Amino acid sequence: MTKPVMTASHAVADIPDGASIMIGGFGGAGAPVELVHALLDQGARHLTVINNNAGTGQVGLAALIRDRRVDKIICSYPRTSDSRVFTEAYMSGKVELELVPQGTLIERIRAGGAGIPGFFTPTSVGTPLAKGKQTQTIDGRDCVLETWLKADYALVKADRADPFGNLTYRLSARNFGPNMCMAAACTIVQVRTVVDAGAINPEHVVTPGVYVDRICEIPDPKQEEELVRAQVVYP
Amino acid sequence: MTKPVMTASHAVADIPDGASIMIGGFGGAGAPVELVHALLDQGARHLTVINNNAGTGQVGLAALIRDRRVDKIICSYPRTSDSRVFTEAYMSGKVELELVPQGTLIERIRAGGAGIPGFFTPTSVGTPLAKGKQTQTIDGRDCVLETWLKADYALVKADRADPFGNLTYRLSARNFGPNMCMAAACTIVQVRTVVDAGAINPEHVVTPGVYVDRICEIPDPKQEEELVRAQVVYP
Amino acid sequence: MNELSSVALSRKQMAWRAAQDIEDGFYVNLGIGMPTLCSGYVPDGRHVTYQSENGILGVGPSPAVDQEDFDLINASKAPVTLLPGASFVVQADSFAMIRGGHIDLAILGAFQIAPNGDLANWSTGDDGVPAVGGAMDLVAGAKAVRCLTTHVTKSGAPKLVASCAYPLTGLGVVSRIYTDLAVVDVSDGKFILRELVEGLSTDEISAMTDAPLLIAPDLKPLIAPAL
Amino acid sequence: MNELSSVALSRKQMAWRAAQDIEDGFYVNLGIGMPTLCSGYVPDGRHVTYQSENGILGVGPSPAVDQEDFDLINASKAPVTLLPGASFVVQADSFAMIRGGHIDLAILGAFQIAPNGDLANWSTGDDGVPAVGGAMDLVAGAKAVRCLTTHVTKSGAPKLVASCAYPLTGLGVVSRIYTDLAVVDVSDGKFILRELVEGLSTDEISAMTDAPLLIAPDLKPLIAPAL
Repeated sequence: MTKPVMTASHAVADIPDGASIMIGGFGGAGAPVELVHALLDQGARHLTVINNNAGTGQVGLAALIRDRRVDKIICSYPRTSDSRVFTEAYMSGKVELELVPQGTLIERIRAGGAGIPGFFTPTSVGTPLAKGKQTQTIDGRDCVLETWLKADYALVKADRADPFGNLTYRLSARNFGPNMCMAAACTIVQVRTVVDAGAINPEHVVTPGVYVDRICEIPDPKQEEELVRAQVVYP
Repeated sequence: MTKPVMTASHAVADIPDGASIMIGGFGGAGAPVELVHALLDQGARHLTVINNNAGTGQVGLAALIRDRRVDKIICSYPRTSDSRVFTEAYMSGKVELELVPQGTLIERIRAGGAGIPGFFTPTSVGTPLAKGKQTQTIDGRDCVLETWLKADYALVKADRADPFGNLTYRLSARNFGPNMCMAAACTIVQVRTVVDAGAINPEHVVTPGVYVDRICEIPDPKQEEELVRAQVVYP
Repeated sequence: MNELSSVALSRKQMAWRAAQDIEDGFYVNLGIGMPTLCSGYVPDGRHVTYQSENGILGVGPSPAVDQEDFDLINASKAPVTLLPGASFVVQADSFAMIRGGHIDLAILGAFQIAPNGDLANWSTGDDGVPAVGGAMDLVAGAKAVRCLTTHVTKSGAPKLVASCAYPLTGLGVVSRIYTDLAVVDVSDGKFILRELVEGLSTDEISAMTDAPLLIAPDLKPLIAPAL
Repeated sequence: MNELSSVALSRKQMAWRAAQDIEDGFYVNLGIGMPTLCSGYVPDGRHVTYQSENGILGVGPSPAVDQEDFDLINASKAPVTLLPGASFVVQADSFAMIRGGHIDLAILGAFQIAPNGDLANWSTGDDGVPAVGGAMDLVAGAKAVRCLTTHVTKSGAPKLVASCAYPLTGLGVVSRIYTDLAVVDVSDGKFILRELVEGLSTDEISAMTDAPLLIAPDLKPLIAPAL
């Protein structure tokens, strides 16, 4: 089945207030800047965002937080080279934080995509992040129960898409995108280029098209890290 | 780190009696015929084998069962076009069977490789295969607890390896191999060809070399399905 | 049963009927056996993507015999081809696709189906070798499960029963049944007869069904082309 | 503390010392900060593969500034290069590598370490923004965890303590500690002093350690080259 190719503003148009949104990327690698800016322009509020971090500088996710559009963030590392926007919002009680170990975060996302409602992990046992969680010893390992994480939408940056939504990623920009594509009810992907059917070797596909709902072709995408270093403020 | 390249008989030489062994493949695709035959020649007994099936014809895993080398099989589908060897051994009480739904089987193998001691799945709830298993309702889904599956050895057929053990697979012969490589203490891989360092694009690697311990180069590997159709008997 | 043979659908016709309900854009898993025939009868213009649980998305038709490659097989271990846009995934990812709710429809065979949607299709509980494969994963994970089966066994025993006597594959999973005689919906704990082959009365089909069979107000004839 | 500054190892020397214990063939994850320096000091002839938890196996040195590509970064979000044999994996697979016990060694920073191997290195329990990243996964999953840290804080408070007061990262995970003054093994619930910088007495290092410090019978001098 071919997937619709549309503009970023069109792709995010139906995201409602209160939506949960997974946003791909680790640092600037894989951050879907154009999609997040389209969401910023679109106006949805009271969002729950799942990302490894909590925004840097004044662009992308940081701009979304700055403009009080995010009620809650689920992430592992909300401190970056310039995470003042999140820090201010958090310290003033404007945004809720659910802190999750990075491996548990991605395993929960993977579980959401793979239909695993819960899993036991030794990660965080005996730490404050295990507080209140069910524990069990399995095969001699003390574990905590973690549950799956799903979202209404995923915003993901890939490199190439074919008309069926099959994706490849560039270098370490692969990171969270492929797992997030599987865990969201509606996955919106920005790609550098939409290639012809057959142009992606079936053995090289990283995200099969079944996980992709909407494609935005953005031929010269911004690299978030470069925007941050240039101190760009959006909008 | 480069991985040792050796003959099949050398690679399986230290597999002891009583070892647990994951064997890759689904049907003939991905069945590591040469490695299994080397194991047959080697003589280890009282093995526990994890495979999707339970052998076909008189080659590979079927030959191992025929020669009473396998005490127990963990699999999802022990019936094939010609699974008489297993049927006879099972009906006469010579081999124990742990029947596991295919998705639960591979998720348990994946959990073994990924360090997840247990997970909850809706698969098999309310069926005889859930008997005696811990149950829990998570997020409205009734689930059974399944535990990780690891093995002492994995025997896997891939297509290409580089000197660092990075692997690619051919077509649907990919199936169980990549997950099994991660779940075994010692992973032995037969490949059609060992290519130069750098010959496999880092974005195309399916199994990273960290999961591979020994490599056997078998330039013209047998396809198990073709052996079965030709009614080959090994040895 | 002889008098019924003239009206019963053939295997191909049964597959044809099930295929008419496969929607455009669906990702579909076809069970081993008769369900695999469905892919040949999807109406023109509908784009359907077939998944095979051994790790292929985008399975195409069988190859010519001289083109067979046993490294490219489906879940029935038969050689297949790839359609444009196909991809391979590792086994855990293939079942993530199934168990994660990404497959719109699974069409499976059946031994017994109950009005509460319970399905038994992996074991007749005898003393032979049990085998389950991906059946329990498919019924737990696919968005919809429909069954394709003869209405009664070879010996005439109903397959639509008040309660499954055979070991279950899944609880409350089946939503529609295509048999050689009828199309039956499974909804709110009831069997509802939607379509019936011509020449067979509702009393006759009820007699071959071992559970109450409600008759849809708009009961339609079950008609398939000659195939 | 001034009289100690002349004997304490520099950050580079500390990293050098830790690097001497990285074995040939190891797969290693280096924590953010000082641990990343270790890769520059592994003895010639040892082949070590570095993993970065954002999904790279086979991380190489930093690129020239004009070769920086922010799609190719490490866990510290600094641009890196690839070594031959490198590969990329999706995030869940990267942590499967860590949590599944496939990483031989993680070298991490520390706020506090206790003789039972407990480590606190993600939060000082203050009212700021908490951040954990992959630290809890690394200590739970790596085959060995060693810490690289100054022996005391900037204000002189011991980091090797009887019991961690800061929120824990993991329980019973640390096996060896490299400080600017000593190498300390953590074994059987005890700190064991293995190496000590010259000019410092065992009484002096014990005074800077807030838990009993056993002296190894074969205590050696901690010597690093000028770097």
